[in-house]
Amino acid sequence: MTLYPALTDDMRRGMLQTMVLIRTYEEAILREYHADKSPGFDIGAGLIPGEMHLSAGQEPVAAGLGLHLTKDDALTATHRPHHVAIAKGVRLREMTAEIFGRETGLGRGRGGHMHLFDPETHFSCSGIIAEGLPPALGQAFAFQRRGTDRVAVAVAGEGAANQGAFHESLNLAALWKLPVVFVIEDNDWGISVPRAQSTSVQSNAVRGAAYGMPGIRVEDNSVEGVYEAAGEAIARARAGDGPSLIEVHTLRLWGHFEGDAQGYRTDLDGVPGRDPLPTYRNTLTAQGVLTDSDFAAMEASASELVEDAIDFAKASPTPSPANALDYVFAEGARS
Amino acid sequence: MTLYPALTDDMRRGMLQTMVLIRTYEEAILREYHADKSPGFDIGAGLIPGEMHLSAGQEPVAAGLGLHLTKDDALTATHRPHHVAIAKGVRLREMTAEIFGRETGLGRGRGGHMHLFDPETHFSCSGIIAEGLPPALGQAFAFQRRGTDRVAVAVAGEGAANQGAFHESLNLAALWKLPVVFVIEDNDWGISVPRAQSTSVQSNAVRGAAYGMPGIRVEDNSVEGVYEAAGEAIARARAGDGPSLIEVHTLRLWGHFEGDAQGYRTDLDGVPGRDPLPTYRNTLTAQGVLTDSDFAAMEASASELVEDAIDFAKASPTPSPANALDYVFAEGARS
Amino acid sequence: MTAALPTAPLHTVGPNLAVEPDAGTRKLSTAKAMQEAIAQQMRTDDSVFVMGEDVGPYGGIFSSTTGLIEEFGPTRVIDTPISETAFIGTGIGAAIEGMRPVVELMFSDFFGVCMDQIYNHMAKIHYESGGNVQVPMVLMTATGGGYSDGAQHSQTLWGTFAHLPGMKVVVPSNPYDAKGLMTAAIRSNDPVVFMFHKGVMGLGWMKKNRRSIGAVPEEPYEVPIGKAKVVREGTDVTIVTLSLSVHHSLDVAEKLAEEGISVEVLDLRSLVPLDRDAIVASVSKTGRLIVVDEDYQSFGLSGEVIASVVERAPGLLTHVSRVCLPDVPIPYASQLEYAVLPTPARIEAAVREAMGGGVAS
Amino acid sequence: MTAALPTAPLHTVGPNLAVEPDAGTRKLSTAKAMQEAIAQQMRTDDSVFVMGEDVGPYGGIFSSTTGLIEEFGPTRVIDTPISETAFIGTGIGAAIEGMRPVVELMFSDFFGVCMDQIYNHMAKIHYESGGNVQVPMVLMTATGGGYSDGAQHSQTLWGTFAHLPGMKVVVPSNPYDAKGLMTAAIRSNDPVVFMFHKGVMGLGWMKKNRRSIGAVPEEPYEVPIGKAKVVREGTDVTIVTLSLSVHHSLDVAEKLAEEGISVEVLDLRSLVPLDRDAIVASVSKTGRLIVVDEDYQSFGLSGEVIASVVERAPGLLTHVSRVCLPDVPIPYASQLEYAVLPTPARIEAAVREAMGGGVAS
Ligand SMILES: Cc1ncc(C[n+]2csc(CCOP(=O)(O)OP(=O)(O)O)c2C)c(N)n1
Ligand SMILES: Cc1ncc(C[n+]2csc(CCOP(=O)(O)OP(=O)(O)O)c2C)c(N)n1
Ligand SMILES: [Mg+2]
Ligand SMILES: [Mg+2]
Repeated sequence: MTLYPALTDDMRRGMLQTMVLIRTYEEAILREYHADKSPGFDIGAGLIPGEMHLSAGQEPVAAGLGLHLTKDDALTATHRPHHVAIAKGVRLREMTAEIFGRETGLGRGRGGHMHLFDPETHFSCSGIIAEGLPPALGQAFAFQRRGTDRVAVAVAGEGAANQGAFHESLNLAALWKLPVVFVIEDNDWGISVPRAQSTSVQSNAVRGAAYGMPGIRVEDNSVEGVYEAAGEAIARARAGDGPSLIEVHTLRLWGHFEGDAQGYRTDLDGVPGRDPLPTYRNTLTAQGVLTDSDFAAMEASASELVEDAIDFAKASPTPSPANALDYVFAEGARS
Repeated sequence: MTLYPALTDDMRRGMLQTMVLIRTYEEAILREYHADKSPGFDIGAGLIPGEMHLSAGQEPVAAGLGLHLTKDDALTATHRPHHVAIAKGVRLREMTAEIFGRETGLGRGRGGHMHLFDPETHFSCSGIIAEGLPPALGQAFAFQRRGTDRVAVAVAGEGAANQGAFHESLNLAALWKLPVVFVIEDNDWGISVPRAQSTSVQSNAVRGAAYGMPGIRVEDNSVEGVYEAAGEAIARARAGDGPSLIEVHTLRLWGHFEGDAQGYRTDLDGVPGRDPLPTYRNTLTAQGVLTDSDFAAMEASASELVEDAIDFAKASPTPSPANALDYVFAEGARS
Repeated sequence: MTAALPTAPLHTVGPNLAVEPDAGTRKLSTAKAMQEAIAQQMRTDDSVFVMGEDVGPYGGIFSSTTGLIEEFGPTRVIDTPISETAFIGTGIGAAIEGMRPVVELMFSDFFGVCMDQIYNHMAKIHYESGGNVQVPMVLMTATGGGYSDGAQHSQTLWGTFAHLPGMKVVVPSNPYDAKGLMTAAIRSNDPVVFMFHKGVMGLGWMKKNRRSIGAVPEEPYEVPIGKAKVVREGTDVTIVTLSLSVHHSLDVAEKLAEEGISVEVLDLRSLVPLDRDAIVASVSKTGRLIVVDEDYQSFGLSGEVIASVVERAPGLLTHVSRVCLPDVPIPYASQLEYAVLPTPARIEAAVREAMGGGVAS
Repeated sequence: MTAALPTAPLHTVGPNLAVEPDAGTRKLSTAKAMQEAIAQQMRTDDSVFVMGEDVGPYGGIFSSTTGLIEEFGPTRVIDTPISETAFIGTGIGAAIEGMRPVVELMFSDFFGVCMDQIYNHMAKIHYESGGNVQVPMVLMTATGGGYSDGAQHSQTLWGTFAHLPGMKVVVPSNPYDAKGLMTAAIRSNDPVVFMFHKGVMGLGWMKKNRRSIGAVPEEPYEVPIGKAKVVREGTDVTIVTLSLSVHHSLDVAEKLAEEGISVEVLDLRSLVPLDRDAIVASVSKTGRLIVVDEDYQSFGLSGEVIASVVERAPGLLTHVSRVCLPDVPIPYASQLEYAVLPTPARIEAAVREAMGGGVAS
């Protein structure tokens, strides 16, 4: 029995559309990020300052997951959050405004690209490796205690799977049968450290057994593979049968962060050929599910949404320095 | 092929002798600890103040391990360290003096029962759960880099196996093929929390697979089982083949710490019958390996050693308050 | 673990409560006062639950949760694995979804295994979200030494928590404040770290000061977070202190009163927010300031108190000194531990020195 | 990972080295000065090795280890998994066995995932062992903000480390001190936390102060741990500061000199031990103290500096103020971040206020 809908052609096109939207978004951020940092790259300068971790190449993880989630489900992401945020339905304008550090942003410009919080879609992220996992447990705990069938998805990289928080979180989630799905994005690299130099096993999927939870690895950055694996796991969680672990072998198409020359990277030549976007486009085209004009339309609507969000961000006011100390606490000392 | 000597009758008697020594020691500490805390138990009062975690019932873990280790090997223990310290060959007088908080103690009275450091036998312990594991990796690292065949043994409780440090340490040890043996003492309880309420799997041995290292569980608190499992693992480490994980199902014969009424404990009735000391004594007797007078001799020599250590401690000077600030640093600011 | 609770409204702070009402005559230990505060809030707010190591049948290693599991059951009083990062983070996530977790970190000394969740998440999420996400959570933790528990189980560390922005920090010294501050902490929409000294809990198995048992009103009430209290009025010397050291300071003040030395004792009760006005007000009367703090002396509370006075009233101080834990790991042997703790003897000597006009070293 | 190294004698500190020799004329960035110090010690002492995230081919995210793996290979310059507790603990264990690890914690902001190994083990083992076990280890870590890296990647946190006893803490502001302090740290038999601000490294991809490149002797030498330095003499106001804020303070001092305001700038260089004599000596000349600190203001360095002066010389200060990071998570947007950082503008305003005799708020 399948516990989730079988993929229809519409859903396939929908996943590709999401992938296109994400890629279009990351290309636009890339453009805006570098637009005003030269001459001589200055990380702190420009309309988008600071570290920038883009998710190009990892769209299949987001698109495959997104179809299964409603806005009432929770998702915690990492320092590389844009793709899953978009697939989760985070408001593009407010997210972009936050990345531009504007008062209209999700965090009024206080958080930034690694700290996107959207209560409407129960989305959050953290810049500390693996530390986004424990809060997802708590969201799942609240969902469970209230007798809902809502789930929490916790996303982390393969490098994060060697952090203590990963272990503690999987054990606790399994012990309490929390409705959580752990998704490991294996993009082969943790900054400059290849997976083989960080991880003592070939696949993190085997680590599920250490907690008595199902563990599965999706190969080839397959968006449909992610859809199937996530479908199983999320249905399981909604049914009250507890957490699952999914590892997806995905691709870091660009540098770890912008400005990363990737001199350490031995696999660069093979990278372009592994780009999941043309791959999935060609698959759907070959299957007769997608025409060139369909794809052109996808690109057009994606550009429209993205440029609208960028325009919104640029047109938004910057936060007033006078208010820098606001929002430390929700309330003064109560008296 | 066996990579370690098969057990001889002498070795069996030797392990029993070690178990007797440990039990005699813990009974003596128990006696001295409670001697002057009444009327009305005051944890801070008496010749031995503070928390006291005794290891009665867990002697098989120590005795089975000890036979394989030389004083050049390292061992890191927990808040419950006496049994493995004795099996590792830590000087009984100086260890006891430390527990009594005397200037002649291993730490000049600064450390106490949870902080025993003996450079001669490369023994140390920590009161923070699972945090004794990482330093063992470093000792093994130094042994490996110097081309020796020395090993480090890291001991922790079953409760500690759900702490992040456990996960990080096993991954790193496996990744670097460090000569480490991880020994989990499963005494069914983490203070008042039964194993089933802390751990999502039946046996921590299965967690070895999450790091590509052998994992084995020794049942029935069997000292000979520990000897065999430890023999394999230590030989493997000495040969440069990397770490192993051993879980021993042992027994917490007494409370978590002294003063623990154990009202929460559901398994108390069964406990006396599971005492490993009479069990192993009877086994050896039944096998004709041990006579009653042999055993009496063991008890006599154990009492002699233990009482000598206690006398030494009691006769030793207490640290001078004037020197309380000594030993924070090895040297002043160098100039 | 699957029983469903009724959904509670997000971030309710419940009905208005009395603020620092008359203490009445009923006496409780600090531990019982904490238990009562938690139980009362659990009765009126289904979103409140308790989580931590040995908080269930054991009742908390230092009796902070005794009796709760019997009344509220294992779905609301939850024993955890030894996984502080995971269960504190679970509290954070539950708080984000509108629950009100009371999470126990058994000893403050253990912060090192879970501080990221505490200071980079619990404390920062509200600010990073521009006020859109609240984290109404209480992190309670046992602190302090004096019973030879060694360097890893005797620290107070409140200076470490107070230095890092985004979390309120309260440190009650007695049963009345413990109940009122715990009630306020649970009802607060901000994360509150509630640090209780083992020596003020009134435990049967530890040396205790008579003030660890005191009058506590039965009905729920609040002690405002961020308000210090003059617990003894005086005119010669101001002792600014907190937690167990309040008891020692009062004992010394009583003794020296017989000699005509008038010591004012200010119990900070909260570190974040810090009631600097109360500190300055007291020193304005006495001109002499002694900070008594069981935390490590340097880079912590004692320096902040002194600096806050000098910033606001540069000429005010005629004398200042500190009676703190020197910058040394806490020794095991009693003779050594009591040489570094802020004992009544050290406090008394500091007061006498202050009256002599010199500067304590 | 199996190549054997020659056994090094335990706890060697090597030959005597020059102490603060003449700087000469060769100019290096702070990053290059650190790399050179580490490389020189690795050449003369086989027990020295480097371990951390991205310290190998990448050369350290902030270039602290560039070029080392090329010279010393992967057995002595070791990339680790993202497992700070495990690899810092590995450094501790190796140090206990007589090696001299230089371990990098990529950002000080990450201390929350590994602080137990640092403060309960690295820092306490020597004391707990009664001096029988030494932990000769260097923990180097990047600190500070100013480039919109957000609340979890912009903190300095040196006050947090300095508050906890048993580890020395050094914070160089320039290439000369960075090389000398790193050399002293590696050769020290005590654990040393080496905190370098990203803004003083002289990185090509970050806004930099001209002083992040300076004269550095080629031969190995030491800057003594625990000695502050007057980096500019003055008579009107003393600025006590450290790290990047030293550069800002010097810029302000130079500017105001043209107006006849004479500012003395004291670079602390070490927090543990803290050179209180140097602080008092400077304030004795000026009577006016401004503490400039990029760490959070309350319960940290700035309060300790002020308290240390008042304790030793109560009447001395005619003016005191602090230019610190207020108690707020560090905001992302530049406009907000630069509103909370101790900028030259804020420092200048504080100096003018000091000269006006008022008290900065
Ligand atoms: C606890 C902690 N350690 C180190 C870092 C620095 N850091 C940021 S991203 C990163 C690599 C993460 O690799 P991975 O988990 O595979 O995610 P990816 O970047 O590949 O998406 C590191 C080490 C951090 N943010 N937090
Ligand atoms: C990080 C940390 N959390 C909690 C504690 C408190 N504590 C001390 S012993 C203990 C139980 C340990 O159980 P286990 O690991 O099974 O060892 P056992 O006591 O059974 O030998 C706990 C929770 C601690 N010392 N360190
Ligand atoms: Mg990765
Ligand atoms: Mg146990």
